[in-house]
Amino acid sequence: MPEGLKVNGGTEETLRELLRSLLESGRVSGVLALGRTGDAEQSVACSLFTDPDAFGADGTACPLLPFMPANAGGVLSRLTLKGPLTEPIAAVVKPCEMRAFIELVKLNQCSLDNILLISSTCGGVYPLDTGVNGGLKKKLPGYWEAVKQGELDDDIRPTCLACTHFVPENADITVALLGEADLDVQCTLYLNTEKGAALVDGLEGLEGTPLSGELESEPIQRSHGQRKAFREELFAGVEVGLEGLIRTFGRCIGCHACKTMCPVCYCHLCYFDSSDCERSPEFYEGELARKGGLRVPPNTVFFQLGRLSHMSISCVGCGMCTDVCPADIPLSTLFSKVGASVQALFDYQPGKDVTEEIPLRTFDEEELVQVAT
Amino acid sequence: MSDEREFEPRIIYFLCSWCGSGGSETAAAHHLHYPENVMPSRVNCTGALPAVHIVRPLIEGADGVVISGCHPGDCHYNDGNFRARRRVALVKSLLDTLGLEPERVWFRYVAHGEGQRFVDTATEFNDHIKKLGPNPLKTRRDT
Amino acid sequence: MEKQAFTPKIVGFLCNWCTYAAADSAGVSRFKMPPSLMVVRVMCSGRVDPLFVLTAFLRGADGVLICGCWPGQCHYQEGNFHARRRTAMLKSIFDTLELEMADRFRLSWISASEAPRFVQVVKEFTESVEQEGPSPVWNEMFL
Amino acid sequence: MNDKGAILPAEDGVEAALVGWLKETLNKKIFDALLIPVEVPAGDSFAYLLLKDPAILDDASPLPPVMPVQGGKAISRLTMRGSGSKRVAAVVRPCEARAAIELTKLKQAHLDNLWLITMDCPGVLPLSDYLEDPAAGATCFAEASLEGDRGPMRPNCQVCNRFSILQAPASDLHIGTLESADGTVLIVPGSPKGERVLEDMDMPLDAALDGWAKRVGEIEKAQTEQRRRAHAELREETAGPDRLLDVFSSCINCHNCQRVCPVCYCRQCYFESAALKLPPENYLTRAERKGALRFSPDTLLFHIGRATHMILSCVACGACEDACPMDIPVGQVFSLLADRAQETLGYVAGESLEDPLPLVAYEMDELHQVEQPYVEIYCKQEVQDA
Repeated sequence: MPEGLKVNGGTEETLRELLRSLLESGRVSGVLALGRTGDAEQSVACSLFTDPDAFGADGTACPLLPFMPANAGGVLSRLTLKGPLTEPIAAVVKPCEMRAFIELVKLNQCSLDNILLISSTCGGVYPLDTGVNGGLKKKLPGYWEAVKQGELDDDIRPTCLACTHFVPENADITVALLGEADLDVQCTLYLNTEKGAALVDGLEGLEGTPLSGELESEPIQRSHGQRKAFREELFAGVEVGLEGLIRTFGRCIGCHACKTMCPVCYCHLCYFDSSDCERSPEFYEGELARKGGLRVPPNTVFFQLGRLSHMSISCVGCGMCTDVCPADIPLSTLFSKVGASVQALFDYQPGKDVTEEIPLRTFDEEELVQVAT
Repeated sequence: MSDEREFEPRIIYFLCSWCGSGGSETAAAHHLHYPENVMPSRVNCTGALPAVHIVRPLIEGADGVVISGCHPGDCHYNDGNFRARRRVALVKSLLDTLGLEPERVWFRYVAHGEGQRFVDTATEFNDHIKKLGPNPLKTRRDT
Repeated sequence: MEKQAFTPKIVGFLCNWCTYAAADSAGVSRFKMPPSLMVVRVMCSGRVDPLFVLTAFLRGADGVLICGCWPGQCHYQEGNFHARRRTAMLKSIFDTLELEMADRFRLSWISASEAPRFVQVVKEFTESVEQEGPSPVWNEMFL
Repeated sequence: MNDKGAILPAEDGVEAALVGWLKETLNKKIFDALLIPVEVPAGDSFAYLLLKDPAILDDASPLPPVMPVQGGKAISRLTMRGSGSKRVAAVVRPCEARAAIELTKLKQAHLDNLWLITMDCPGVLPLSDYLEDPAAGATCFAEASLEGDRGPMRPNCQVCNRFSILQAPASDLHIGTLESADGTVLIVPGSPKGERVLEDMDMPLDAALDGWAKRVGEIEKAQTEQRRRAHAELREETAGPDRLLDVFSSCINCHNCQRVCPVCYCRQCYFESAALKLPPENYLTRAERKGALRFSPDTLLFHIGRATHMILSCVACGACEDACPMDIPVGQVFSLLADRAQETLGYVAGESLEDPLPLVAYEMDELHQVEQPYVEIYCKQEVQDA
């Protein structure tokens, strides 16, 4: 049963005030959150803030902006790849970013030490295109109106519309957003861990009434149902079979941006960029003799299938791959679909539990006997 | 003016290990002083200094970069300093095009025996950067 | 007529300790077997990276067979358990994407003493791959 | 460069004539294989296909409306480990041929058994524009290229002044399509290798190039003027730390510009290597100094650093800008940087195989402007000592 806190004041303002006083009081040395980097509305990047004023009324931080220029899980991994933090920081992340981060911790790509995770019940984010085309600011009022009702704006990423893990499971502090009709005047925080509770305990400007309500409110369950239905619909639309894959990936330009931006694809040098995938003239001549023609550079479908075999178990369905694809290939849907089936096979949910072993690292002697014939 | 006095530039001084560093050793032998905020960094040859390593300090917090190798014809590896000159020209061209103050990069030959010239270069560059002021990239949140 | 003329190309990853020995003894015992299997000897079925399987399929193999020791008999204690999980994962990927590779892919446990079983598995698998026909990947240009 | 060319009848349009001619080269075994853009099965884009079967050429498009993969990159993938025994003709655009030349000099491609065939290039559409509606894109491209209108093309194509063999003498054969009103196109040999192909095809070099060359020259002049103006404007918009950082402020560090760049060939980019992965204290200290640190913190370092690596080989094709998910004008900025940097070092990327790479070669007596003059002893020393 999570302990909660109801604070008078708008959710966004309260969160900013919380982060500001965390920094000012020195309880954390830094806050990782989205921040504006320029005048254009798509000029947003994850930033490590140390200046409390950034969270003031006209500061550059925008922790709750429904936009994901990069998966913050990957950013946190970059921050702590070389070793754990020695000073505490707070990170405001979306549920999928948190799952990616937990997954990366399990993959030994970062460390959870001294990181306090603040997440929210997520109403989805807009595609990067929306920002690029200058439509983000216009959409925000409608977005928050919809979130209050527990609904989703139709223009958010399809991946988000189909996301069923929008409630953060292991955040230290959860900010209730979805279905909070009075989020303009009230902020509901759930303090899920002792770490989270200790952090806000007695913090100036954050006096509220204790609360012991259930996070899984009716609107959240409703949204879950809607999103699940949309997910099924989206999955049904994936083109399958070899033909389907060739049709889907025909326009792939081989930039591997999906891999670069994927938070759980962490290899320094991807196998598909390595010398193993550089071919000799004899290879091309052999293939040419057989097929009459072949694609150059080759390995479009191979890359995608290989990447699936590498990371579909850990795929958190954040949708970055689709967002950055210059050829607009709906990668995320395909990866989520395959990920769901592989994860179901091992009854595994990526990013849920930091103590749970990644399925391919462990086994059970009595399982899967039907696989070998 | 008082601001200017308070500003202590961070300067990286790349020295080739044969001539530039030799110059600094000669300077030391003659007990010549140069500003303490000039941080010498020894590279085997100026020709072995990638252009990225000239740019990187400027973006990550230095106010100026100065490079000293052997005089033309004196390079221990024959042509390292000629290659370095081309790289410096490239970096300067890039910085100039982008409006990022190419004058924050200096390239001057210093021979082994030229201790005075080494000290003069460090001092002159330090004063030059003080006049230019802090590198604007240093305080930007996005670099 | 066409079906009969088709000899599938099957890539077999055989574990060095069990199945490769079984294959060896099948040969020594002069058992008859379809000429469809191209053997890749691996130290353990656990060494078979899913990418090996994908590479074989995407270079046009009609079938892929992974063979190792029976559970509990692995020379490296647990290699075959890992192989089993990986195979399950790959099959799940193939199933979800409705790729017919799912039906062209088999994992079998064959111990060193089971030469007749090895022959049996190869015969069965070859027949089932024959039913599937040639892999469409073989002639596909746009991969 | 020859001053005569061969004539190819093209009553049914340039593409059909060219495809027909290419088929003949295959049939006559002049080439063993072709590397040419072919429409993908879904019909929504094009991919380079290495083919030997003339029948596949029916779906080929020597001059597709988009450039999904830079041809130089495709050629490099094909020949990076050697040129092989097959004679291959690559049908590419002039900037792709120039990239192939650069890559050859960088030892990432081998052109010994490869013929570069280029065409007068009208430019390409931005990939995202085309993918919105491929059919409409194809029509738009056809109309625009017929009228010589570069408006809908990539920003880099709009100001391209190396669209023909006369300004980019990189290819072995060039198809002159400008001035093809009388239903013919010109095939211009650009090298002895190319001349031999025409000889083997029994195509006499009897057509004068004056009319075509004049037309190319006119367009080039206009384009150069346009380029100069665009670059001046761009410099105005981007020069200085504030404006520059504003241009790159929306960069999400996907490094896609580097991934699709034909001349950025490193397997492992420096900017993705361990050299840039620092301990958390470093980031925190930097953040504390500035109040905040953007993540990842190397946006500007990546772009300028990448420029120091490849700008002298940049062919200004604009593939980087095409692949940028945030629509940053990175291709235009790099084109500006490239023009100025290459001018400084007296080099034109992809112009010829013989010119040495500018950072490999040097002159004893050059570039004295970068040497900081040491006129007299700097007197500060005495002052300090006193």
